[in-house]
Amino acid sequence: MLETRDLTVRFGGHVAVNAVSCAFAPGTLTAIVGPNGAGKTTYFNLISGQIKVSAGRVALNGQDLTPLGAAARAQAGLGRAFQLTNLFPQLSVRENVRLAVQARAGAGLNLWRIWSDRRDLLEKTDRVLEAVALADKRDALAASLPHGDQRKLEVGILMALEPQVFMFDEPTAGMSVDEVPVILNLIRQLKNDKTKTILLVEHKMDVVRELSDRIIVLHNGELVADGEPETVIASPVVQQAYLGISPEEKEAV
Amino acid sequence: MFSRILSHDLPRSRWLALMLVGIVLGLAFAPFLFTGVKSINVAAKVLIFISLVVSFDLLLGYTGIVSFAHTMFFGIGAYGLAIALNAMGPTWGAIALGTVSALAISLVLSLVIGLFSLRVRAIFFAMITLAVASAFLTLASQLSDITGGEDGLSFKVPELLTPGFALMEDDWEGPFGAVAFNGRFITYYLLFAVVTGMFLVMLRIVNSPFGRVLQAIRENDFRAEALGYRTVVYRTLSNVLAALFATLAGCLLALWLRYNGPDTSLSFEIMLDILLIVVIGGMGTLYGAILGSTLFLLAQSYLQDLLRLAGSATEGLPLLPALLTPDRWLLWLGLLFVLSVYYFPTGIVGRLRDRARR
Amino acid sequence: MNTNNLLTLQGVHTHIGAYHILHGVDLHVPANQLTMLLGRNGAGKTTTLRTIMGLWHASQGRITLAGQDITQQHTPDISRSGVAYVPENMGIFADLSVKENMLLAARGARSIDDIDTKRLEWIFDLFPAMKKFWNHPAGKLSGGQKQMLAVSRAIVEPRQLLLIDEPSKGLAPAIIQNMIAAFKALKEAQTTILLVEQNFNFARQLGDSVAVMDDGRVVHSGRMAELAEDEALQSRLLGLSLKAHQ
Amino acid sequence: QSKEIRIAHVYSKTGPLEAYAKQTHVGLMMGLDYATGGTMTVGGKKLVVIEKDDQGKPDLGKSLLAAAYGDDKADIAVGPTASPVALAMLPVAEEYRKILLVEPAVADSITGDKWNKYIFRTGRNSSQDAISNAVALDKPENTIVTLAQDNAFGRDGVKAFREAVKKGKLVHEEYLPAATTDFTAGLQRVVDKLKDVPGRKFVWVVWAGANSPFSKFAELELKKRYNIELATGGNILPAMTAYKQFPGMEGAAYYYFGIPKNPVNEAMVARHYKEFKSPPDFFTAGGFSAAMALVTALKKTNGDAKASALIPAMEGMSFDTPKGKMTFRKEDHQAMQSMYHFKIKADPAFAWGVPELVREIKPEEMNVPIRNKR
Amino acid sequence: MTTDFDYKPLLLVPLLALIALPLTGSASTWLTLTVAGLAMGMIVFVIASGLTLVFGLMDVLNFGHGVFIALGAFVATSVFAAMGTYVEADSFWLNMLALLPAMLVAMAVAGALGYVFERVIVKPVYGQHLKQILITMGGMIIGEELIKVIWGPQQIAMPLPVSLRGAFIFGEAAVEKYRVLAVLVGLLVFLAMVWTLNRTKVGLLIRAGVQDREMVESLGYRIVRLFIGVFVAGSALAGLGGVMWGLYQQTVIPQMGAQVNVLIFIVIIIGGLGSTTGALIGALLVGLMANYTGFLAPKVALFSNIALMVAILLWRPQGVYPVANR
Ligand SMILES: Nc1ncnc2c1ncn2[C@@H]1O[C@H](COP(=O)(O)OP(=O)(O)OP(=O)(O)O)[C@@H](O)[C@H]1O
Ligand SMILES: Nc1ncnc2c1ncn2[C@@H]1O[C@H](COP(=O)(O)OP(=O)(O)OP(=O)(O)O)[C@@H](O)[C@H]1O
Ligand SMILES: [Mg+2]
Ligand SMILES: [Mg+2]
Repeated sequence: MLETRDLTVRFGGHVAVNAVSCAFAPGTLTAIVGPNGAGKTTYFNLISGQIKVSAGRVALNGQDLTPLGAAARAQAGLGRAFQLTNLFPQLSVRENVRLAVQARAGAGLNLWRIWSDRRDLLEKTDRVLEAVALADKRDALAASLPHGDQRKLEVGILMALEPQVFMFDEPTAGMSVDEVPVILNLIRQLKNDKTKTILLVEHKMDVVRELSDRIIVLHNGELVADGEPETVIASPVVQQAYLGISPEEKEAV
Repeated sequence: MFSRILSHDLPRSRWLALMLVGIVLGLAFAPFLFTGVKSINVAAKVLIFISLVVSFDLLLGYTGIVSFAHTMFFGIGAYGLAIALNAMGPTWGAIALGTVSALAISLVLSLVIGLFSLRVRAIFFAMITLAVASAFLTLASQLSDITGGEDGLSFKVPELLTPGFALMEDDWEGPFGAVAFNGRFITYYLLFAVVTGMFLVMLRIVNSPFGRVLQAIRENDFRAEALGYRTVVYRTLSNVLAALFATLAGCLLALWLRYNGPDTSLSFEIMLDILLIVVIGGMGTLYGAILGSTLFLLAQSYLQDLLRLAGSATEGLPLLPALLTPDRWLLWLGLLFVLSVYYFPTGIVGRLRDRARR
Repeated sequence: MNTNNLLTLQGVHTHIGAYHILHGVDLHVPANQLTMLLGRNGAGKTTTLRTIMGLWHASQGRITLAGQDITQQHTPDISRSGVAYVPENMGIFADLSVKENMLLAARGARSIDDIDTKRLEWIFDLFPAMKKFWNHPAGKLSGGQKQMLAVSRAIVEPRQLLLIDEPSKGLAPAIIQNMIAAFKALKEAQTTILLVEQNFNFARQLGDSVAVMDDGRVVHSGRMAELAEDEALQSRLLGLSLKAHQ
Repeated sequence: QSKEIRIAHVYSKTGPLEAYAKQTHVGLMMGLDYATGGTMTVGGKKLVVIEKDDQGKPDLGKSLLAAAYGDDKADIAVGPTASPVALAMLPVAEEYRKILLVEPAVADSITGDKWNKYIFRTGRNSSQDAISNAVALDKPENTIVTLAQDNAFGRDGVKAFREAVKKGKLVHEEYLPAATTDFTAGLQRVVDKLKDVPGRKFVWVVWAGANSPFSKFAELELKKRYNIELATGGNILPAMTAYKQFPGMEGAAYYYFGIPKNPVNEAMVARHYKEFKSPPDFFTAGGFSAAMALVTALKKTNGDAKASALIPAMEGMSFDTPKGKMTFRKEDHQAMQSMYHFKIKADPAFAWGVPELVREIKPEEMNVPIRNKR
Repeated sequence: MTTDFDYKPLLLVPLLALIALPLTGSASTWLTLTVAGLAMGMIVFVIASGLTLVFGLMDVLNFGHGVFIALGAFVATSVFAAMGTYVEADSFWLNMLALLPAMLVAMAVAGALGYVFERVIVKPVYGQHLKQILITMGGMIIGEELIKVIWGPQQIAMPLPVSLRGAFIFGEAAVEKYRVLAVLVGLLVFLAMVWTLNRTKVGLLIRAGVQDREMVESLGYRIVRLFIGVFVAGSALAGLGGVMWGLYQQTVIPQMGAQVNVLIFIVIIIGGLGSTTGALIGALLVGLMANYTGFLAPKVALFSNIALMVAILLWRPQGVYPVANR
C-alpha cells in the first residue's frame, strides 16, 4: 500500500502540489489526469524522491520513505518511468535494461565477478527486450533510437526493475499507433499481478478509460476528484478544465 | 582461460591485439632487448605510467570524474616510500611501512575529498582538486625537514635492488648486448610483476557489475540514482580505488628512481601527461593506457633526438631550424596534444575497434 | 496535386554518420496549406525535417523553398528565409526564462517591447501558462508547458513556413483544441505548415494534404480527406486499427 | 685506450632556466676552445662534448647522467643548472665512479652534507655569495634586514650571511614565498622593522626569478621616505635593468664582465662580442671556468680521465679563469674564488645598472665554512 | 520568480577589509595594504575577465588563456622598445602616447591570435570540457614556445613609463601611481562588460547557444560568428591584462601566462564560473587577502587563495554568483 499524506511542495511562491493525501492499493491501476502544469509529474517526483517535499509524507507498506533519497526509494520498491525520455544515451539498448536488472538483483557493489558471468541477469534482460519489442535493436546505442523506440526502452527499464509500485508518466506519448498496443498489453499483464500498484499519468482519454480502475484528478496542484473512471470523466471539473468542453458543447456531443 | 584472465574484455580488433602483444613482449624482455641505461629507464617509466594511467582511467573514462588531484596520490606513494627509506635506512621493512602508510593516507584523503566534493558540479570538482593539488605541492616543498623541500630526497634501497648487487659474477652476452643480472634487473622485473597484477585487477574491476554501474553514472547519474544506485557511494568508491592504485604507482616510481621530489611526482605537468595519455589511448578502455603510455613516453623521451636529426637535415633553410631545434621540443609536444585530440577523438583503441567493426 | 508548392524535396538522401537514413524522399508541400507527415517510429520523419532545416545535410537530392535551392544552405540562412522549426525534443533553453526564450525567437526584436503586443496577447490566449510563467526559468516548466513554449516561439513572428515535430504529445485535450485553432488561424494568415504527428485524430482535423513515410521514403501522398475515408489504406500505411487507441 | 675524452654537459636546455643554462653552455664551449688553444685536444685525446637536457627536472637529470656515463661512456660530466637536479645527480657519480663537475648549481649541501668524493664545483656556493655580501655590508653603523625567498636557496643564503655578519646589526629576517607577486605586504613588514632605526639601513635581498621585489622597492620610494637602502648580489644582465633605479646601491657580485682585469676575461669578452655582439653574462663566466678547470686537470694527468687519476690531480689544484685564479679546496672540492664588492651607476649607455668595482674580495678574506663531514 | 539583486557578496569586500583593520595594528599600514590589495585585485580582474567571458558565455574551459596574457605583454615590450623616447619622457601625456598604442596593439595581436585559436583549436571541442582542457593546454605550450622563438627564452625588462613611477604619499601611507591607473582600467573594463552583457541580446544568445547550438541556429542566428567574436574579445582582454601585468611586474617571461593560470581560475570559481561581477569580487578578495595574510603571516599567504576559495564554496557551493546550471 502506497500512501501520501498532505504531500506539498512549493517552488518559491508557487505551490505545485498542495496537500495531496491519497492511498493506492495493490492490484489497482490508478490514472492521474489533469491539465498541463497541474502537478502530476511533480507528484511523481515527490513520491519517487527526485525532489524534496516541503511538507507531508510518503509511506510504502507503513514504512516512512520521506527522509530517503531517490536511490533508497527505488530499492524500497518504487519504480519510475520518465515523461521526458531519460536514458543512458551512449550505452546499448541491452545495457540500459541490464543495468536495471542488475539493480533489481542488488549486484551493483560486486567488484570481483565478471558481469557477463551472470547469465541469469542476461537472460532476464533479453526477456524484457522481447516484451517491449526491442529485441532486434538490442545492440544499437540508446541515443540513435527514434523517439518512439526510446519511449519503449523507458518502459522496458521500468519493467526490468520489477518494483512493487510502477509509475508511468505518459508512456505512449510520441509512440506510433501500431506500437501503442504493445505497451498497453504490457500494462494489462501487470494488472493481473495483484501485488503490484500501478500509477499512470496519461492524456489520451481512451487509454485512461480502458485501463484504469480509478481516476484521480489534479488541478493547480490540488486533488479535486477521485473515484470510478466513468463518474470522474463525466464530472464537470474534468469536462471543463481538462477536456475543454463547455457545458453547451457537451449537449451538442 | 586466457579470456577469463582478461575478464572477457578482449581487445576486439586484430591490430590492437597485435600492438598490445608487441608492447607486452617488448616490456617483458626489455632488459634483454634494450640494454642501454636510457632505454631501460624508459621501459620502467612506461610500466609505472601504465599503472598510473589505468587508475586515472577508472576515474575519468569509466566514472566520468575529472580530477586534477591524481598526481597528489601518486606523490603520496612516492613520498611515503622515500621518507620511510630515508628515515629508516634501506630495509624491506621500510618499504613495507612506507607503502602501507602511504596507502592509508591516500585512503583517508580520497575518502574525505570524495565525500565532501563529489556532490558539487563536475567542473567545480575539477577546479577544487586543482586547487587542492597545488596546495599539496606547496606543502610538500615547504615541509623541507620531512620531504627535503624542493631538493627532494635521494635515498638508498635494500641491497638486493641496488646496481651493486649481482646475481652472476659476469654480464651475460646476449644477442642484443650485454645483460647485467644485477639489482636493477631484479627491480625491473619486480615492477613488471606488480604492474601486470595491477592491470589485471583493474580490468577485473571495470568489467564487474560495479564497473558497469560506474559507466551508467558517467552517462546519466540522475537516471542511475532512479534505478536505485547511490551515486555518491559509487563515485567515492571509484575515487578511493583510483587513489590507492595511483599511490602504488607512486611507490614503484620512487623504488625505481631512488629519488623523489615535488617536480618528480606532484607537478601539474605529470597530471597533463596522464590526461593526454588517457585521451590518446582511448578513454574508458584500459588497453588504451598501455598503448598511450608507450607512445607518449617514447615520444617524450626521444623527441629531442628526433628533432636533432630533423634540425640538421633542414640546416640552411629559413626559420625551420629555429623550430626544429631540440630546444623547442615542447612545441612539438604541444602539437601532439592538439593533433591527438583532433585525430583520435575516441583514442587509438576506439579508432582501431571502429575499424574492426566495419 | 497542387501546382503551387512552397517546399519540394526531390530524391533526398541523408546519412547520419555511417547510417543511411533517408533513401530518396520526394515531398511536396503546397503553399498556404497544412501538410501532415505521418509514419511509424523510425520512419524518418524527424530526419526529414532536420534535413530541410539544414541541421543534417542531404547527401543527394534537392530541396527547394519558394523556388530557391536551399540544399546546401546553412541553418541560420534557411531560418532567415522565413522558416521556423519546432524540434521533437522541443529545444527549450532551460536556463533562460520563458520571456528570454520568446525574445530570442523574435529575431527582429532588440527587447521584449519590440514584439507585437497583439500577437503576444494571442499567444497568451492560446496558452495561458505562458503568461503565468513569463519570468520562470523554462527548464522548470511541466512537460506540456514546454511543448507550448516551443510552439509559441515558432509563431511569435510571422513566418512563411513552419516545420513542427509532434506538437501534441504530452498536451492535455483542451490545449490540443487550442492548438488546432491556432494552426487554423495561421493558415488563414498565409502560413504554410508541415506537421509531423502520431495523433491521427489531430491530423485528420487539420490536414489538407498528407504524406506517409516508411523506411526513409515517402510511400503515399495525397489529400488528407481521402486517407481519412479509406480505413484499409490507413491500416496498411500506419499499422493496426486506429480507432481503438485515439 | 680510447682516443677520446667524452664530456657530458647535463643542463636545463629547456624549461624555466633555459636562458641561464645556455649561457653556461656557451661559456663551456668557449672555454674548452680557449684552454686547448683551439685544438680541442688534451694529451693527444680529442675532447667530445655530449649535451643532455635535464629540463630542470631532478629525476630526469638523474637518469640522463646515468645514461651519459653508461650509454654514452662519458668520462666526465659538467652541470647542472638547478640545485635540486644537482642533488639528485650526486649519487650517480658515486655509483659510476666518475667525476661530476658542478656548475652553476649553488646549494651549499652539494659540497656539504650530500657531497661525495667525485663531486667538484667551480660555481660559487650560497655561502660564498652571502659571505662576500656580508663583507661588503658589515659595518658597525649599518642596520640590516634580510629579505629572501622562502626556500632552500633563500634560507641557505641568509644563514651564511647571518654567520658572517660580525659588526653590523642584523635585526630581522623576512622570508616570502618564491611565487609572491605582490610585495607590498612583505615590504611593509620590513619598513615597520627599520623605519625608526638610526644610522644607515639596508635591506639585503636574496631573490632569483623574474618576480623580484626590486621594482616594488623603487615604486614605494623607500629610500626617499625612510632612507632605507637596497643591497643585493649580482645577477644576469636583464635582471640588472631593475638595478638602474638604485644608483649607489652596494653589494657583492660573482661576476660582471667589466670588473675582472685579467687576460682570460679579456679573451672571453672579446670572443663573446665577436660571436654574439654582446658581452658575456653571469653564467657564461661559470661555464668558461669549468672548462678551464677540466683542461688544467686533464693536462696534469696527461689525458687520463679516470676519477682515480683526476681526483688527486684536482684536489688543491689552482687554475686560471675569467675571475682570476681559483683553487679547489682539498676538503670539499669547492673552488675558492674572488668576489666583487660593487656600487651601481646608472649609465644611459647601458640598459642595465652598471656595477662598478669598489674592491675585489679575495678568497682569503672569506671564511667559507666546510660543511661536508669528511 | 524574478529576484532582487543579490548584494550579499558585494559586502564581502568591505567586510574583509574591516576584519583586517584591527589586526594590522596601524591605520597607515592598513591603508597601504588595502589600497594596494584592491588595485592588485583590479589587475587580476583584467587578466581574468577574458576567461570569465569565454567560460561564462561559451562554456569553454580555456587553459590556454595564459598565452594571450603573455603575448600581450611581449607585444607591449616591443611597442615600448620602438617608442623608447616616449616611455622615458618626463611627461604624462607623452607616456600615454606610448602606453595607449602598446595596449591597443597588444589587444589587437592577442585578439587576432584568439581568432586563429578559436578556429583551429577550440572549434572542434565545443561542449567537451576534457578535450578543451587538453587541446587548449597544447595550444598554450605551442604559444609559449613560439614566444620563445620570437622573443627568446630570457626575461625582458618592461620598465614603467616615467610619470607612472613612484607613489602618492599620504602621511605614512603610500599609494603607487601605477596602481591608480590599474584601478581605472579595471573599472572601465568592468563597466563595458556589464553593459554589453546586460543591455544587449548578445549575452542571452550565447548562453542559449551553449545549451542548444542547433536551436539557436534554427532561430536564424549565426552562432559561429558570435562565438568567434566572444573568443576574440576574451583574448583581447587577456592581451590587455598582459600589458597591465607586465607593467606591474616590470619584467616579462614566456612562462608568465602559465604562472597566473591557477590564480585566475580561482578567481572565476569564486565568482561563479562566468559572472562578471562575481569575478570582480573574487579578484578583489584575492588581492586583499594576499596582502593581509602576507603582512600578518607570510607562510599562510601561500595558501590564502585556496583557503579563500574553499571558504566561499562552503558558503555558496557554486560561487558567489552562480551562472546557470552546468
Ligand atoms: N523545479 C521546479 N521549480 C519551479 N517550478 C516547477 C518545478 N517543477 C515544476 N514546477 C512547476 O510546477 C507545475 C507543475 O508541473 P508538473 O511538471 O508537475 O506538471 P504536470 O502535471 O506533469 O504537467 P504536464 O501534463 O504538462 O506534464 C508547473 O507549473 C511547473 O512550472
Ligand atoms: N543520431 C542518430 N544516429 C544513428 N541513427 C539515427 C540517429 N537518429 C536517428 N537515427 C535513425 O534514423 C531512423 C529515422 O529516425 P527518425 O528520428 O527520423 O524517425 P521518426 O520517423 O521521427 O520516428 P519517431 O516517430 O519515433 O520520432 C531511425 O531508424 C533511427 O534509428
Ligand atoms: Mg508531466
Ligand atoms: Mg521523430
